[in-house]
Amino acid sequence: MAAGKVSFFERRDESPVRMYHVSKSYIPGQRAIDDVSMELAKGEFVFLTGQSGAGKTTLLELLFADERPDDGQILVLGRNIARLRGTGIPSLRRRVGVVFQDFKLLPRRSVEDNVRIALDVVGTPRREARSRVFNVLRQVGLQHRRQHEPLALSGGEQQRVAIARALVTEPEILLADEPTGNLDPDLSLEIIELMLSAATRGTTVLVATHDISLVEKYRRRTIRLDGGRLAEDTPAAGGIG
Amino acid sequence: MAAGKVSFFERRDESPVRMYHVSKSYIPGQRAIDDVSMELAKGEFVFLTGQSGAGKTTLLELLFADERPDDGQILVLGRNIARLRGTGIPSLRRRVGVVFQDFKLLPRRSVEDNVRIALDVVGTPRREARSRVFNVLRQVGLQHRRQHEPLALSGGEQQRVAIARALVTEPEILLADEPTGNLDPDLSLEIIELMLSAATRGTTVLVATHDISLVEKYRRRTIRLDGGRLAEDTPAAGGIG
Amino acid sequence: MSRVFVILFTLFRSGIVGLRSAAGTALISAVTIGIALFLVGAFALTIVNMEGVQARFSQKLSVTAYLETDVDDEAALEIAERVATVEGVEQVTVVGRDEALERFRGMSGGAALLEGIEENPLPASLEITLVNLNRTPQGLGILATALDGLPGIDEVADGREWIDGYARVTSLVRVSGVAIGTILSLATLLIVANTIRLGIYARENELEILALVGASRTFVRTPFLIEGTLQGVVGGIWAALILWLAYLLLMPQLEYGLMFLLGNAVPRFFNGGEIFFLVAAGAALGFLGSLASLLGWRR
Amino acid sequence: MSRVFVILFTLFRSGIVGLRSAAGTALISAVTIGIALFLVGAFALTIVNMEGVQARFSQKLSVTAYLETDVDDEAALEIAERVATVEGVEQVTVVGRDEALERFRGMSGGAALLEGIEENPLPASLEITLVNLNRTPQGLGILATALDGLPGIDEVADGREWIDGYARVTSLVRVSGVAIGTILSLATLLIVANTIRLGIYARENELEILALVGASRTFVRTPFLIEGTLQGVVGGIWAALILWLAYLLLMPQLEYGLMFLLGNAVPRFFNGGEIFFLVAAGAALGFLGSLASLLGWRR
Ligand SMILES: Nc1ncnc2c1ncn2[C@@H]1O[C@H](COP(=O)(O)OP(=O)(O)OP(=O)(O)O)[C@@H](O)[C@H]1O
Ligand SMILES: Nc1ncnc2c1ncn2[C@@H]1O[C@H](COP(=O)(O)OP(=O)(O)OP(=O)(O)O)[C@@H](O)[C@H]1O
Ligand SMILES: [Mg+2]
Ligand SMILES: [Mg+2]
Repeated sequence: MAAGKVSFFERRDESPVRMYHVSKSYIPGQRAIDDVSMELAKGEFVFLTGQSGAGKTTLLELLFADERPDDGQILVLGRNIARLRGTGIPSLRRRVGVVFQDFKLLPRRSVEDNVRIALDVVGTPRREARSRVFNVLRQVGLQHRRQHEPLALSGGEQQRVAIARALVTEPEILLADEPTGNLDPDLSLEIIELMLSAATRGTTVLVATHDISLVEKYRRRTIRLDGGRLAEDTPAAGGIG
Repeated sequence: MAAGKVSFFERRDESPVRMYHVSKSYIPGQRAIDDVSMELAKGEFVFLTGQSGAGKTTLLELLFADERPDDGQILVLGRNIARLRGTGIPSLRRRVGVVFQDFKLLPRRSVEDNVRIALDVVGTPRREARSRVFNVLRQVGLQHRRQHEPLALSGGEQQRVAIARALVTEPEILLADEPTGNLDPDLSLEIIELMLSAATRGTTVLVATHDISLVEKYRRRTIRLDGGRLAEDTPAAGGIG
Repeated sequence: MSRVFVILFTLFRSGIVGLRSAAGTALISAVTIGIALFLVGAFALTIVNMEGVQARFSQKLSVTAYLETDVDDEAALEIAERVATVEGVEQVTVVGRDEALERFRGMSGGAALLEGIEENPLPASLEITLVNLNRTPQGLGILATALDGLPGIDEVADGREWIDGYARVTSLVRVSGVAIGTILSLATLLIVANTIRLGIYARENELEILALVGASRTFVRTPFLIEGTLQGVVGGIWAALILWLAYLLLMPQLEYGLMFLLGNAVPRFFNGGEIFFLVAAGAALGFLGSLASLLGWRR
Repeated sequence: MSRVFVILFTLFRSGIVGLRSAAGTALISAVTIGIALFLVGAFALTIVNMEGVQARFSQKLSVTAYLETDVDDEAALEIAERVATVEGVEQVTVVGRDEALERFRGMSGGAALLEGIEENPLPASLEITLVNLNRTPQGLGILATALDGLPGIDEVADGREWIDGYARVTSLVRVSGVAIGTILSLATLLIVANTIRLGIYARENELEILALVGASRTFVRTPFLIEGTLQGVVGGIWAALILWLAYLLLMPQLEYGLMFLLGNAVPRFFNGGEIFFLVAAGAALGFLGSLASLLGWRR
């Protein structure tokens, strides 16, 4: 198709992520997401918290069209998620970086290949891809392991590969699901700094986490879910960002 | 075989876990575990800390014979790991509960089946198994989800299934690899309490974690690895256990 | 004791649960086994029916010994009795001089030839069939030599060409039957083993997880063996059914040609025992296939 | 433009990398495709060689028309020329009266019969072969009727029995050839599709992960299609090789019987074009098999 040539008209001042009265249940009568409305501004960095099973992962899945809402409207980068058809979903996903809670790495490909795959799907030329992959692997501290397969890595190393894959395309939106669950405190800070710097370059970042020490340290805008409902939306303590 | 009838002679006062000058490298020249010696007493609760890639998972894998040491002696429940052959490995593993960092749940079986599998391999009668599975699922707060498959669970819920499976056999040794990596602080505490109570019933517990708030809160014996070497072995602040 | 029973029960249950949970894979394996067995079965059915053709073919095989013209029917009978004692001879039929004349009259141009003749110029002859074992060119050659020496016998028409043809066709059928059968069985075994192994690849991490939670090799493998065997049984039943359908559908088309080849023998389908054997072969294939796949598995 | 090129390159590379990384699965698929194609190929080879048998069989097919006894050889030639104009007739050979006598003398008992006779009592005859199209019982019946009306013709031996047998065998070979060919091809297609689908099951999560990082359907599927096609090609080459080996090994065993059936025709292996076709069939099977498997895949 003419993907890349045709693009959706977007007003510059519109928020890249908008949800209005969104609900989603996997099991009839049990809402994993219950009437949630929110907007994220361009370049904003937001924490998403809540107990285990509160609906954090589900919320992120709705945003990159892995699940469809039962009710309400979701607009991501100007597109209505519920109405995406055919090539709409892949082309949206190419503009959104995701760190999955369970990493989702290709088991029989090298670390390098796993990261490059995100560039391959957008058709980045080989040489450029190579250097970008190398850079991002250095940022997460894994350049020396780039030839290994994921199964030869420690849990935290795998998680960093997943983070590298999400960052390498410099996406417009970054969704990270417990990206520091397998990292020690020092590394966790480094990774958050990396995401913050992406935000200052204009990426909208939403990080689901249960690590309160991080949330408390950075005092960014924090959205808390409880049983699928939006329980709290604490604005950033400092300026925007 | 006559498994169950024949058992290894164990002196009552011997530590269930003993390592002497153990080394292990995956890649020649790069030691994932480097000359580590330690002993864990019966009923002791120990934290294992260290940066990402420090060797925590490798150490645990050595203890339940998933990896073999290159050097040194490992004695678990009186058996020399390096010399285990044939049915030796399974019969040792049936006495050791493990919470894997990546959960390792059977994808197409229900939560209940996943937990019961640990009882099935030791041949626990059906009725007894049923009630024990139900109890342990209630302890980790998942009794209402027992009919679901792991893929229908949130990350934290999956982790708790893995914990339930490790606890249900009331093993002599419990090895837990980042068991709270996907849990919120409240739940993390509940899980640690569960493991502590197992320790008071005589189970030797070794918990690999990078969550310093937990380590600091409980002040139990803490072994810290750094680049595969045993960097620190801080005894418990209170009494034994 | 009860522990063993519990484990056995659990293993069988796991086999069934495994089948259900990996329904797609299991179904595909069963269908593939079915197809492979269908091919073997179709071949076996052909062979079973070919036996009729062979039997008919070899019944026709006989040696004709023409007696001297002055031997009358009674003397012919005596000679026949002597011939019947020769080793390898199954039956001797005397064709008397009158019968010979009758037959000759039936031949085209024969009647015209006989017009000017008063006396019967034709000799009596003996039609000699051989016991099964001796229906070979060698056997016939030996018989011909033995007969040539007997008094009263003028000429032996041992139909070597015909015999040679028979021997050749028989050997062709036998050799290609064995060859095709072997190749087909091997191919089936390989396909089934491959299919089951692919099914196991798809579930390799299940095997690994079971091993990690302390399951013995037997505990890990038995459900897969049970599963494979069940798949084989289902495949066998499948094969028998399709074969039967194909038999019903194709027979009317083939009957015309087959009746010629089989003579009076009616084409037949497998009997109960043979169907059972087909299904049992499926079970065995499934079992051996999974066993082979599991032995190849590294843990 | 360059972007498209980059993506194409990446896709092909992924196909190869996929093959390498899932080597076990890929190898098994290739072997299975090879076995299936081997069976089809062996069948095709049999059919190709059967054509020789059929050709020989039908060459023997002829009608004999006996002329009246008073027709001399010249007159016979005239009649023959008239017969040659009848529709469906391929060739007419005149067997003169002297030749008939000669042949008769060769028959056993014939010489004795002729002893008392001065004049040749045998008629001339015509041996008539038919064009391929008319070599059926119907065609022969029509010819016989047409000949019966001609002056000078005494009797027509149309050998209906022989013709009927020929027609039956031909129809048997044709029907069972089509049936076995269809069944075998279908079975092969199914086995290959199943095998590839099992291979994909084993890597289903890879497909899912690719989709999650924004790969289009084409991007996800093309490597699998390439992989399947390559597996098919490898399978085809395999099949051709084993077939050739089997041909070399079995021919000495079968030659004895085959020479009888094939007459002078020498058994032959596939030629270059046919081998290419086999490999191409493998490629097509691999491609279609993966396509079918991917269409069945839910994402
Ligand atoms: N595919 C599914 N089918 C059924 N229920 C599901 C499915 N996916 C998630 N759920 C349920 O929906 C609820 C929300 O799940 P979600 O994964 O969004 O939680 P979470 O906030 O990410 O939790 P955690 O911190 O443990 O990862 C949970 O109760 C979960 O069990
Ligand atoms: N199978 C393997 N092959 C090669 N290297 C390996 C393998 N498994 C682990 N390693 C390496 O050994 C080192 C120790 O790994 P280990 O998994 O024990 O770390 P860890 O302390 O558990 O880290 P984390 O907190 O990130 O899980 C790491 O550098 C890792 O990359
Ligand atoms: Mg989650
Ligand atoms: Mg680890």
